[in-house]
Amino acid sequence: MKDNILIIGGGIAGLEAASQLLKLGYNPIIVEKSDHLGGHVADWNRLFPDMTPAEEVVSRLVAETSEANIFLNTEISFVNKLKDSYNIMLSNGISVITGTLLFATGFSMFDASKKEEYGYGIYNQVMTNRDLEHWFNTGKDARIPEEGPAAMGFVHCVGSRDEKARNPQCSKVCCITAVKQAIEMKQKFPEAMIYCFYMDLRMFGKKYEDFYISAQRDYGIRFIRGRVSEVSENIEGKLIVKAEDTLSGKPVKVTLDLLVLMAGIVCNPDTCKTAGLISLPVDSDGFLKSRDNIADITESPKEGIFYAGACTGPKTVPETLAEARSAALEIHNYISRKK
Amino acid sequence: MGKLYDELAKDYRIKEGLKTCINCGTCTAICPAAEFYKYDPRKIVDIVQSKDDAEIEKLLKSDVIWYCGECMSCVTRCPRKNAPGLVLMALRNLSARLGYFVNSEKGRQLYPLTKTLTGNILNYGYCVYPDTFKWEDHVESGPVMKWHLEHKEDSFARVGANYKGTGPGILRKIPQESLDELKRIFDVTGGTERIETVYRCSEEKAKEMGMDMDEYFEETFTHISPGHLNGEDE
Amino acid sequence: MDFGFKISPSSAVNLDNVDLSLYDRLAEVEPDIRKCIACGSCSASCPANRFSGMSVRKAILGLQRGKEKEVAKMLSTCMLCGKCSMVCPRGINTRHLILSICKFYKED
Amino acid sequence: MIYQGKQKIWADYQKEIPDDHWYYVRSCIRQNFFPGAEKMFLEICRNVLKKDFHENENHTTCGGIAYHCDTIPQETVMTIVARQFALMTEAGYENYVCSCITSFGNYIEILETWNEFPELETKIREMLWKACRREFNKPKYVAHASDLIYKYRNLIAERAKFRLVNKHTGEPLKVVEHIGCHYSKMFPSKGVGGAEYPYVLCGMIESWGGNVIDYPERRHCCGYGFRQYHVKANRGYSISNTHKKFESMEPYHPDMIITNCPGCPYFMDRWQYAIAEMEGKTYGENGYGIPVFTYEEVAGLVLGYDPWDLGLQLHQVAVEPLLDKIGIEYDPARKYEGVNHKDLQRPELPGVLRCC
Repeated sequence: MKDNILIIGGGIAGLEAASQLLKLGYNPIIVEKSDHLGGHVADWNRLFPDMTPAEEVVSRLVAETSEANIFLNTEISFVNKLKDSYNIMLSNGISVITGTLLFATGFSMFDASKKEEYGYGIYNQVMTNRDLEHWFNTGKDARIPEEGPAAMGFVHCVGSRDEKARNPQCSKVCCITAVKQAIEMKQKFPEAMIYCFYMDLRMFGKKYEDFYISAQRDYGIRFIRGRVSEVSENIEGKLIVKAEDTLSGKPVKVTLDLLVLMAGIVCNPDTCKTAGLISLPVDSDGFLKSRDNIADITESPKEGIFYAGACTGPKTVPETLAEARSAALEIHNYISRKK
Repeated sequence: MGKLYDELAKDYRIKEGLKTCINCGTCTAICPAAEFYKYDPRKIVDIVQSKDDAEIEKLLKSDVIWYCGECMSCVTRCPRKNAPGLVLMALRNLSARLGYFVNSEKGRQLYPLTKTLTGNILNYGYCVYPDTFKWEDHVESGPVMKWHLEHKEDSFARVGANYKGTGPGILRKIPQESLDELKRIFDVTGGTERIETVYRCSEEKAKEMGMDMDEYFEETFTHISPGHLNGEDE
Repeated sequence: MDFGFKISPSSAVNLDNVDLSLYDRLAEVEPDIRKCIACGSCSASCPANRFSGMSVRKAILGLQRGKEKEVAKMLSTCMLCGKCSMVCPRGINTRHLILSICKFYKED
Repeated sequence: MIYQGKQKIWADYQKEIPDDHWYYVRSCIRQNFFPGAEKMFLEICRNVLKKDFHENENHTTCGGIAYHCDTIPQETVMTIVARQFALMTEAGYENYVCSCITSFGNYIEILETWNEFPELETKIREMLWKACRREFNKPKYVAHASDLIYKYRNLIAERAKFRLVNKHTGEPLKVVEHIGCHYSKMFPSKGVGGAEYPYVLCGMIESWGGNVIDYPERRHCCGYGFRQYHVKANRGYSISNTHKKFESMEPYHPDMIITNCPGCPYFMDRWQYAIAEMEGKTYGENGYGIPVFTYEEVAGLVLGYDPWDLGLQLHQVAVEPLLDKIGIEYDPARKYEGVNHKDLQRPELPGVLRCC
């Protein structure tokens, strides 16, 4: 009989791991709390740096995992530790006995309304990176007029690198996402004046710097080095954004028609809840704690429990996919060793 | 690392107000002083953070640490939980203690401030008091205020104040034994010593500038050299 | 009435009021001006910097913030030695750029 | 503007304010410039709502202004505050309410600092004992007086004779609220509604029938800046900041301004006069200014107290156009009279700002 492997989370990490585990001859069971597969990536439109449609990535993974057992709209109700395995009760009444669990629970996006001074949910013309992707996908959002905004801005580090927001960590992908979205907006609305308010631009990945150079040179996107301090609304409903232009050491303000907040990546609270069922430790950054943050990122300190993707920290799509493959291999080695 | 930095580090306002600064500028962006003075609180915090004693000494002797209005708007916004306003207060405190304040025009204003405010506290028990609030020094308070001060006994009585009266109430006379307690608090906590330091350094500076103390008061209270505010050449 | 003090103008750079038409025309000829990442290598290596405050980084920023006059004044202290071109990590031909800036902003 | 978004934030910052038995301390600035406000506060709390508010003649300034003008060391202001707490303790109270925002910020900052550095509290206790032979308990609750009027706002509305409504048009008055910086900017959780969208005054305005205006520079400081006003040479800072606020609120044509800070009504009132004299510019209708009130004065007005009993004659900006809008009756002839109709003459009229 094929070994059961319970995968918590049907985002790209869970799907990629399931696809690999199928190929290795196992029986992956995916438990997904929402009604669709693909997680956050399914809500996205295009992916940096090659503008790959997100839908392509998700549909390939879904096709590759058609043989897996997948439960949508399902959560883990409770877990009983048996001698060498776990008996896991799902919210749909099914119980699964497995020696191996893979956390692919991903992340939550920071709730941008918690940065009160930016007025998300209060000022009409403030949106998040996710809202903008939604608009790229559907074309529906009252905040973006047909002729486009005359001037708009992107605020980096919203709920990232922010002790007040209880997330001192860098979310890693927002810098490049802002540059990507700024370019996309400029492509749609070439006349728009587009500003990015940043503290540092962390262009760490493959071709990211090229992307940034292109945003500057080819698209004329204006980068202001200063963290946005305050957003307010004027009588015409336009936004007034205040920051320091730290390169000149002067306060700077600008009136905008649209402001996009680059909401950061925080640990999914449901992850912590599920991790609590089996007493998995949480690291000081709020994400799940690996056995070792360099050599063993995909292994938990508990035997038989593995991680893939953003449940251990902010990751890009290719990093998540690579980690999911790595986790599948770790699981394979673990099960082979036990037999 | 430097002696001045070590002195600053003992101040609870530095312990509270300066963890690590990332130079993001959220403080300067909304700072009322940065908007009108040639002033950038971020840079000041960065200098203190550098622990460079030579630079800190320059700060302590400069006008720039006296521009802050202590509104603390910066505190709300700092993503690293710093309080630039508290850092400025610690710098001013050290500048006053070491007598460095007399080296700058804005620093020298500590003399009229100390004389008026600590005088009001020790003599009357209030920070602001009608008998020492001269309309001529506050012409912008307008003709109604002038009228009010000219008829202050009657005007205060009209709105039910207990001006100079016994017992509780608005502007009551604070009993002498309470004023004596305030004086002893000043003696015990370094308040009196601070007043003496400010007076001594100011008197030396006045002598150097060839003024008596009344002239020095007037000069420091009213004189504005061009160059502090935005849009002015030095 | 003179109260002995006055209402001061704001020091805030108001980006709404910055006219960038000339800058945009300059950028058509010198597209690399937009590539500056404000690293400061140019200012650090500039032999005029310590005497006059000359800085290509600040000049570029100044143009983006509508401070043409200050920039023109600053650039008059440049000796065109070209050291900044050698150190620019973004490969901007700063020497050429300075000449173009002078040409463009002289016309006005 | 999405009102529900603000409501969500307000829900996060509600304080459990004790209902009764308060030890009350006064404000230096308000006693000097808006004495009627404090009188009204005790009148409402004691006589209208029958609450217990104790005042002790021996309390003094908290030293906050001197501290923020950098003229006294931190230990001095802390020990003055410790003495105030000792007076409260001796009087048998645990709830402490102050009239002043600078004081409120001062008390909260000191208590928070002691929490973080208990050795400093010990040192201050020793200093207080040495200087005054007094001991103290820390208050169980520190409130600002506006927190209490906020808490009682609906009780006041039930007894109100007037509402913040234009009687000619039936429209709610457009009200600007201005919160003192030291109310919640340092410790957002200590203020009703937090630091970005404080609700303490909005709640009163809504309860009493007005409409709150949110304008771009709403959160900005009034421009007091302590030493930036107390030294004449620095007043350019002060007036420039106030000027910026008025320029920002001007397009909304506010009918009135309500503040909860001692300095703010002084500056927003007086600087309108100075701006008019310096630049010829006025912000109200027909050459008048926008009247600026303390929250107690407004509470007094809606409860039907005589404007001159409230001390509104001490405002530089004339309040009469607003009283007419609401329909509050007043006797112009009695505006500047003393007790028992004593003739105190009248203030001069300003050159530019229209006054009554």
